[in-house]
Amino acid sequence: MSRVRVLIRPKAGILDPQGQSVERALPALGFEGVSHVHVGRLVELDVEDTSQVAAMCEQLLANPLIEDYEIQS
Amino acid sequence: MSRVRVLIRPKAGILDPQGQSVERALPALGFEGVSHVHVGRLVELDVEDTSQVAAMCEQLLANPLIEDYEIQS
Amino acid sequence: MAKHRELGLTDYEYDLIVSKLEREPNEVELAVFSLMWSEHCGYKHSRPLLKTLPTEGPRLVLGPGENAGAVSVAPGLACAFKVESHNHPSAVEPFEGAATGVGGILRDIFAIGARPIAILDSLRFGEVSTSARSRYLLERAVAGIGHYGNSIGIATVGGEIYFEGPYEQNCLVNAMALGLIETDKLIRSAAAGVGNIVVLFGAKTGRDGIGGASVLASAELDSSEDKRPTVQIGDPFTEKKLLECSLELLDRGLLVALQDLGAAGLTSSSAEMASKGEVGLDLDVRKVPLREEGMEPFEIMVSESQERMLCVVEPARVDEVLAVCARWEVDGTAIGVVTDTRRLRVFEGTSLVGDMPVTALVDECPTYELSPAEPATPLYPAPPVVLTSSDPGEVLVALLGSSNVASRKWAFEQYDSIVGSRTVRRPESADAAVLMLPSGDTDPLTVLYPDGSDGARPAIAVAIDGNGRRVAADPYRGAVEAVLECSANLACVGAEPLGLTNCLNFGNPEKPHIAWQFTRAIAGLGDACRGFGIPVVGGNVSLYNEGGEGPIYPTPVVGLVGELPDARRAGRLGFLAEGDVIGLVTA
Amino acid sequence: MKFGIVRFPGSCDEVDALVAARRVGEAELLWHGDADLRGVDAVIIPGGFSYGDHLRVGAIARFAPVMGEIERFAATGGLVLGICNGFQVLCEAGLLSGALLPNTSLKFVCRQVGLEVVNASTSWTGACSVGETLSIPAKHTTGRYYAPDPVLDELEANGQVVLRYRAGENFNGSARDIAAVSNPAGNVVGLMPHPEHAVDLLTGSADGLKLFESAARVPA
Ligand SMILES: Nc1ncnc2c1ncn2[C@@H]1O[C@H](COP(=O)(O)OP(=O)(O)O)[C@@H](O)[C@H]1O
Repeated sequence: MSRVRVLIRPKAGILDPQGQSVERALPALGFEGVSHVHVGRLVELDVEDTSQVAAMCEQLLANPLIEDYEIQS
Repeated sequence: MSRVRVLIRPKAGILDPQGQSVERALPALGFEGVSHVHVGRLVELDVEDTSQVAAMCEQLLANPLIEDYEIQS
Repeated sequence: MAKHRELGLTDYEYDLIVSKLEREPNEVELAVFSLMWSEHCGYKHSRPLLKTLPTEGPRLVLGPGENAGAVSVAPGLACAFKVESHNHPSAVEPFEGAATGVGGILRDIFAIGARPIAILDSLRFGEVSTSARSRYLLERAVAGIGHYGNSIGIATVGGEIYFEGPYEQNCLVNAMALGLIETDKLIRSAAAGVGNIVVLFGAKTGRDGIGGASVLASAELDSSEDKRPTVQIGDPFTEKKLLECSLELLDRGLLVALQDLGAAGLTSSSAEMASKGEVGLDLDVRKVPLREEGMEPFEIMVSESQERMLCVVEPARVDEVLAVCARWEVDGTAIGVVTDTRRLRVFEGTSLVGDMPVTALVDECPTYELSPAEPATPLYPAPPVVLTSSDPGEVLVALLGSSNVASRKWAFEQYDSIVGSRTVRRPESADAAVLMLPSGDTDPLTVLYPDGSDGARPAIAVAIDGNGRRVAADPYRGAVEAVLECSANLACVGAEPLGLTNCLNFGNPEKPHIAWQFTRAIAGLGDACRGFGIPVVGGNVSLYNEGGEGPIYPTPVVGLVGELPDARRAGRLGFLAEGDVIGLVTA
Repeated sequence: MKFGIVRFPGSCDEVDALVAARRVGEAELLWHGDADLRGVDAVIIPGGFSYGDHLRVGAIARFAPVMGEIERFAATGGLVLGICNGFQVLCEAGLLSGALLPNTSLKFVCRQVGLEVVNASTSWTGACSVGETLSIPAKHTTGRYYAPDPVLDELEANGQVVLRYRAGENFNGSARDIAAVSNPAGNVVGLMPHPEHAVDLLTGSADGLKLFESAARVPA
């Protein structure tokens, strides 16, 4: 079993309203100098066969039309 | 500017229906041998001062009652 | 292939553009023309037929031609409503496609100044019991509609769903919205007042939904992946702010004209505002706030980024307008000016990058005669026979369990049907939704009836209906039946119809048998409306709905708004109390 | 009794709460950006999707300027009711214990639910009686009440569990069927169901009015 992490984020150019909201909120809390905020999803899983993870991302974990993903294992 | 990633996941022991739903869906797509699936959030941001990120997590990005976070920079 | 063909323009149309411009169009102009002369904006194959629909009625306030139509529902109060399709985007990305469909129809309602109060949806998918793809489309489309309507705080009070084979490749997602407005506050979309300022407000502009026009950038497309057009993503949070901001701007009397940006974005909104006002507009694409760097002028003109509005403001009021935008955390930017040129001129900074006569864009889009021919053989395979048992008990259970009869609770429970505190009949409690009208004693659009008030509570009722299978069997009668069924739904709660909207979902009208379906259905729709004395206040046409296996069932969807004198007497489904008498009424 | 109802960007049920409150007293809207409660006697944080529920429900709204005033107001015994998103905001702000997690179904659900009154001595339930059932609609995606077990024990021991879902009505999976909790003093209450949508029989039920009547009874 290997522990794998999948990081999923909105594709470049795709509207990311959550990222915008966080970027707006941070200065109000006194955190300056923050930019390019994006909010995505994190999926953690134990897999027997890590070679399958990319296919899982394409089919289920991410929506390839609007999201990019990155696999950390 | 440094690019920082914050990985936020449900605290151990708290029911994670999103993780469960992914775990149930995978075998139906032909992916066997997957367990301990958890779904959380990914926040990516460019910051001038990386020492501030922990405070941002505590105050805004994560809710320590229900979530753990990890900073990757 | 020539670029104009890739953009969907015929050689004939291209030559017509050249003759109208008296030169070859440049990239920006070609993009603008291709959108304005598309079926979606130009109604090339439907305009002459739509003209046959009756649009007059004693309660009509606003007929077809504006962003939404409206009927009078109480002294000084109008109900605006319209239905629109988002079929193709939903087939590509069902969640975002359905969500942005709701967002778009809501903008149509508040673009005329009305506060949206309700949403309905009409959905068609392939057979869910056998098709995983249809199940996926259903789940995601319903989730998308719920997400948008729930998040923006507008009640989704009704709708309908059918599952039939012909929709397998081409699902239908139609959304209807209703709003209320004091009649004297209606705002038009006609730009007016030479020298007045054009202000764009709402979300930033990205490369969303650039679709066909991306061929204009095809050189770069191969080299740099991020120039690719992107799927439209809806953001109900931004739209909620946009809605409140628009209504506040109108309430303060700050606007001369207002228009939403729908399909074809800045292009169609600016051209239509100019056309209606018989004026010209100069726009500077450099001033448009962008989400992405390096967008070309034509990309800015055709972008379908959601949650944006365009308004015309007197120069002295611009600062006030921008202040209201700022208060609602909405970007507002002056991007242009009203001129007397009757031309749409696009600038990039100081250089002129597009210059087109407004009449050519809007009024002179060619229309085409259809060549209808009744097919000699059935177009659709007979639906599969699934019940073979002769045991009535078994048949009943099988029927109740079939996808087209089963309860819709799974779907409508995902919709907030009560926000607004006016929903007297929720889904499944009656054949039509019943919504109380404001009492007028406080904020005129707020419902507040003091406890124990005995007075009648005037209300409106709304329903949406369509049955593609029956229209496929007989387009004329099927369309008539859609109006009948919808009226019957209103009658069941005690309401009388006041006005009708429709969405005409059909296949490729250039095929004679589709043209026949389309022509016959519109004739049926018109006759039924005339028979009832109901005006058609607006609608939408969605053509070319075809999958690999052929056209969808011809699916005119009808939305009716009616009035009932007292919500306390609204009919309901189900037997309420023991001892009540059950009657059967027949003709 | 004057109620103030906070309007955040993305609030949806604030006008409904305003209209409901006007049935028992005066009411006006408060703007999220103003650190000013305009002298109201009770504050309602309404339902909706403040800041689009972005990042995490209630996470961004809790930092609005008006929230600082509400924290001070609550600390001095001022009446505060958080409905749905308002409940989420109050938990995020630490005015109430616990957090709201996604429904176990992961779906938005809009449904009339039966609620049992557990504590009828808070500022917002004084007009109810213990054991009584209130029929009130609930509608949310993120309404599963969670707190660690020791915290739940403490809430129960202190009478801070105010309302529970009746058997079979807990569709979101809340711990111990909890639908509403209060702070120890009982002046701050949060609940997921929407009492402001249950103030008129014609729209389904008038049971929610009791919460507003309860507040109106509290001497100013
Ligand atoms: N099926 C129809 N029946 C009646 N009117 C229609 C129909 N389809 C479109 N219309 C009217 O034509 C006008 C232009 O439609 P459309 O381009 O969909 O509006 P919008 O500019 O808001 O997208 C609208 O006023 C609409 O009501």
